[in-house]
Amino acid sequence: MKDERTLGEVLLAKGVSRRGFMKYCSATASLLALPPAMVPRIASALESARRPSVIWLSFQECTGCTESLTRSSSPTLEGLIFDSISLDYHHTLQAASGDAAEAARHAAMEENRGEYLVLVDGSIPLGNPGYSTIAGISNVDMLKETVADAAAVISVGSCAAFGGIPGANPNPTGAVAVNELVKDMPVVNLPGCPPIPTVITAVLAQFLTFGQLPDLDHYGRPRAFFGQTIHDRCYRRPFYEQGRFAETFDDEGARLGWCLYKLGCRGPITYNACATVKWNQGTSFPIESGHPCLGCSEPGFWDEGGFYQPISTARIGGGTALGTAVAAGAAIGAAAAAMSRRRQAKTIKEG
Amino acid sequence: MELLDFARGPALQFGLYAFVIGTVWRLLGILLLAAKPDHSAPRKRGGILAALKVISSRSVTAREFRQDTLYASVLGYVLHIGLFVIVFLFVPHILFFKGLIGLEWPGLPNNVIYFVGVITAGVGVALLLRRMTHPVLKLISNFDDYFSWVVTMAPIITGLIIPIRFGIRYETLLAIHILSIAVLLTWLPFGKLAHAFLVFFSRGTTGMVLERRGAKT
Amino acid sequence: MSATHPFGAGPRGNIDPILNEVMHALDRLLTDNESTAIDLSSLPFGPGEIEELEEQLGIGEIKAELDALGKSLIRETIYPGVWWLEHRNTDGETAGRYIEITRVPEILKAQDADIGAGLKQLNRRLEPVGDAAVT
Amino acid sequence: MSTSKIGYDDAYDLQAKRLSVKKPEIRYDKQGDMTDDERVEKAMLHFVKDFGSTAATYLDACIHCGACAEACHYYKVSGDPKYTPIWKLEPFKQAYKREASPFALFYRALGLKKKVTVEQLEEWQHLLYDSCTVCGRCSLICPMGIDIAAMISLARHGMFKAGLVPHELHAVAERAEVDGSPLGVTPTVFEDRLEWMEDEHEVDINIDQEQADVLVVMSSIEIQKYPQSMAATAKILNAAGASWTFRTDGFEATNFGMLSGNAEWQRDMSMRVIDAAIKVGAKKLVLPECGHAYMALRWMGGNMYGKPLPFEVQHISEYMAELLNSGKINVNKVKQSVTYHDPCQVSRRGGATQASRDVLKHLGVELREMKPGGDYNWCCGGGGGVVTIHRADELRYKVFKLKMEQIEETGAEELLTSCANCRQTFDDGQNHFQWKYSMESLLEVVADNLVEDEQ
Repeated sequence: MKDERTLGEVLLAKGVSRRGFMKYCSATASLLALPPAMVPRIASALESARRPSVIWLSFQECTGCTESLTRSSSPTLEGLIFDSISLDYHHTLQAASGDAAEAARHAAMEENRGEYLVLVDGSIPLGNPGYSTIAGISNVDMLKETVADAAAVISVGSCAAFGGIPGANPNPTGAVAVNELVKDMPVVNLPGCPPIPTVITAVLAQFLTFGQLPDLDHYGRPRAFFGQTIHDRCYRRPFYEQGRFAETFDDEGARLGWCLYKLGCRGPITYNACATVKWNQGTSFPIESGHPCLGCSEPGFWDEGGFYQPISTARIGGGTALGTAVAAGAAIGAAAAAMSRRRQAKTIKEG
Repeated sequence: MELLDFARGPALQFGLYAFVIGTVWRLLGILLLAAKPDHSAPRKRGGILAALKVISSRSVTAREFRQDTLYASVLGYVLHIGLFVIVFLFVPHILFFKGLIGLEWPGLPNNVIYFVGVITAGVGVALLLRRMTHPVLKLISNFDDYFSWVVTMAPIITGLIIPIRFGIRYETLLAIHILSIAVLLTWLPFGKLAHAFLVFFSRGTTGMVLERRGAKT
Repeated sequence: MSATHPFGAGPRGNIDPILNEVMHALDRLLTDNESTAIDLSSLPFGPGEIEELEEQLGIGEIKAELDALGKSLIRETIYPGVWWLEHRNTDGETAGRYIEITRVPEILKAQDADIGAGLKQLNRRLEPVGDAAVT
Repeated sequence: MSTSKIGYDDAYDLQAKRLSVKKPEIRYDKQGDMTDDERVEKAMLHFVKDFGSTAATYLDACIHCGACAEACHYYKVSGDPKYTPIWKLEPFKQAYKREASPFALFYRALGLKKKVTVEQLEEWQHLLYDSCTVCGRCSLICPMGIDIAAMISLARHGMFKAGLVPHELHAVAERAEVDGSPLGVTPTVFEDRLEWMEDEHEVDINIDQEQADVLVVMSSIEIQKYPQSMAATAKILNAAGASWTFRTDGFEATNFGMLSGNAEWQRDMSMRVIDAAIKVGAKKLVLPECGHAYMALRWMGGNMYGKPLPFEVQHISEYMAELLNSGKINVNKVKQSVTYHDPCQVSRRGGATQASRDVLKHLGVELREMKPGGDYNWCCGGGGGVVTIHRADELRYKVFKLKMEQIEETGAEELLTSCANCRQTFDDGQNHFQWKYSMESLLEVVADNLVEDEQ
């Protein structure tokens, strides 16, 4: 089961030319957001790289992340990368099922002890472990067992990274993110609903190429992809500065491609690479398609109020609370005045 | 995001409540004090119209005083107009108000707002320096004056930093900006910034008292 | 774009900055013999902007097509030394776009590994004819 | 109430160019024998009494912009920031914040506003009395529209109760309360002097008529120092054919109760006149050339009476303007250039600015307005009781210089006003500086130029 060949050997065996390999390396550099000048270094690193074993665990999720990842038609460059890892367990994709599947997982763990990567999509219910089980094993148990000898964990998608929809208010299953359970090893968060497939492959490529995990921000997200906001890289940004906004989805501004801030765009507070990497083989991204960013790669994005509420809208209570405030102010003010008047009356009486 | 959530949630909410409670409290605490009727025979009509007259007329310094107060009034005008522009004509702010009161009005391009913001901040500094050096202002100034200055300038400065970033995350800066507004709202009714609403009452009172005498207002 | 808006026309995005960068890169190529490559996939483009950039750079004297892991188009622009590279995958989808400012793009040059492989292949082909083959 | 230590009989120097007390070196800045704590307590109690909604609105609104300094002649001539008008109210404001403001409870509980001290009050005596003529220029410059002058008058109430009034002012006020006149004009003295004027100027003067449409009152300053004013008044009223009278039971228009800060005395003094007017069934009360009398009776009289006065109140300049405008009297043209000094309480604070202008128009003079003039006129520096306070002289002369320059700039031949208190301040200043201008009375100029045969 364990493949000892280097990536160079695998590609050569497939009859890929050196030019093809260079083209692959350029794509990898681009994927890792590294400058093209890095291509020779990547080439030499990849030649001797060995295929890491990957175990993919799916918990409370919708399979959207896997869909996103497999949406790219094979064989593409991303697909090639999947050729270059050994995806030893993925209960949606693998042919094996039942005991055989679980056996494959145990075998992969055994053979690659301390070196394999665990990819997780979906959140883990703590409210009642029985809410989500695979082969009779609760999610939390399977996670703990699987990560025990892993090199690192990659949380794919907002559910695994931050709790996502299952963790949204009122969180009936007590869903938590992976990094709330896995504390003693590196956890890379690749949030997004779904995450950009290229970002998943890029992290794998990084691990494959340099044997290390990327530089992470305070939410455990790779800085190379989550270092800047959508707003910062948005081609509609100049319209924001000019004060030209679409007011509705079908007005003149919307047709002219003006800024979607007023329609609730979360671009300014959402860190992701959608505006540059884009989706569907670089075709487009939500804003380019005329819809504001929902901020799906930010923690708790489901609980941030209406998607179409501008971000500068205050998240505060309604009119009754303010009415109470007015009444309270009136009561205190009237009491203060009454007290002063009593002091005056006393003075006048005393002369 | 946690700080931002706190800022635009509980912090801002507290600020708004404090603002509303404080404003009503202060106004009623003043207006419900004993009022003495004026039995003198009026020369002209007083009342609300007289109040409105002085509320608007006192916005302009009388010609006779203009030269002596030129520097301070120009700075004062620029500060107030600047504050008005950045508070009410910046699109994200308008959307904030829309969320609050449901009304919306056209804004200005952000670059204009940034420019006005810088001018306003500069004028704020000039006014502070004047307060710290002018013998009259030095004498009559107290904690309220300086604290109110800080509280007023903080949202302008924090707002201006947002597009610059200085390597700080957007939502952190936004959160700090909103927190500074929460502080401003909380303080406003309790200190001299209350002149934002008291000005109508003090000018109006003078209008009603002096206009009915036919005296100069 | 609406021409009546008081604050000027819409955004031209990255086109002018990229053309500027290309100009400086060309200057470095001439004076320091330093090559530059710009990865267009790392830059935010609005709809139609890449096409406009391509149009601005124009079509020059050389056009080449590479067929390895899908097709790649390599084309000199109207500015000699400025190359437009487009990698496609086997499905013909665009996988990457680059502007290279160099004398000849590296990928056009025959690679030692491939030359070696070709040599071996040629050698094998000539083997039955005699011993004249180079080793 | 406390008693003055100066005897009445020989205290006043009637020969001096202004209302003056002899031997001013004897100084008493405190009245009565209260302890310091008692003084503070009294001051506080009586400050509190005045903190109604109007005062509160004003005292709460100050933004410390300092603009009022630029309107104040004391600051202008000295450059001393302590003369900033709003600073003169500092202890009053402090008391307000602590005792009656909406947040008073917090200020007291947390000690955010200190108690006013007796030292503060003593220090502020100079600012509230010696260096404020209540002229109200500062009230016009204030961007918040705070009527600072009105607040000064209120602050004086507490100062009086605390026995912290400049001595001369206290003395004249006390005498006015006890004798009915600050200058010892008893009914007998008044009658004597009226009779003297009747002879001297050959004019019929009505005294103590039982019934009259118009009650005319005078100020002691006129009775004692400018008695010709009484004759001039009589001449005009006679020419107008009015039913009028002077009353010995209500002749004193000045109100030193108001100036010194004693609200009860202010009421007593106003009520003497009001009662007299009611007694004779007057339809009109004509006030003399006196600024603060106009404030006391025209604008505060009804409030002292507790309801609207049953008669009209006019300043003599208003009355003259009315007579001239309606043709009831006529005057000969005077071919002179004149500048007119507006008494603060009549013009700026009283709203009768136009009346004197009308009179001057009928006189046909070339009016050269001062700059600033009219409602923005600089005060003579003697109002608000300041002219009585000796230790304030030096400062007052500085202020007077400002006035002199302003008048000289007009290049007018004659200088007129319609306030005896301004007049005595000018006379004193003229004497001090050996100045070329003499202040003349608008009333007397009208009387001198009456077209007599009209009747």
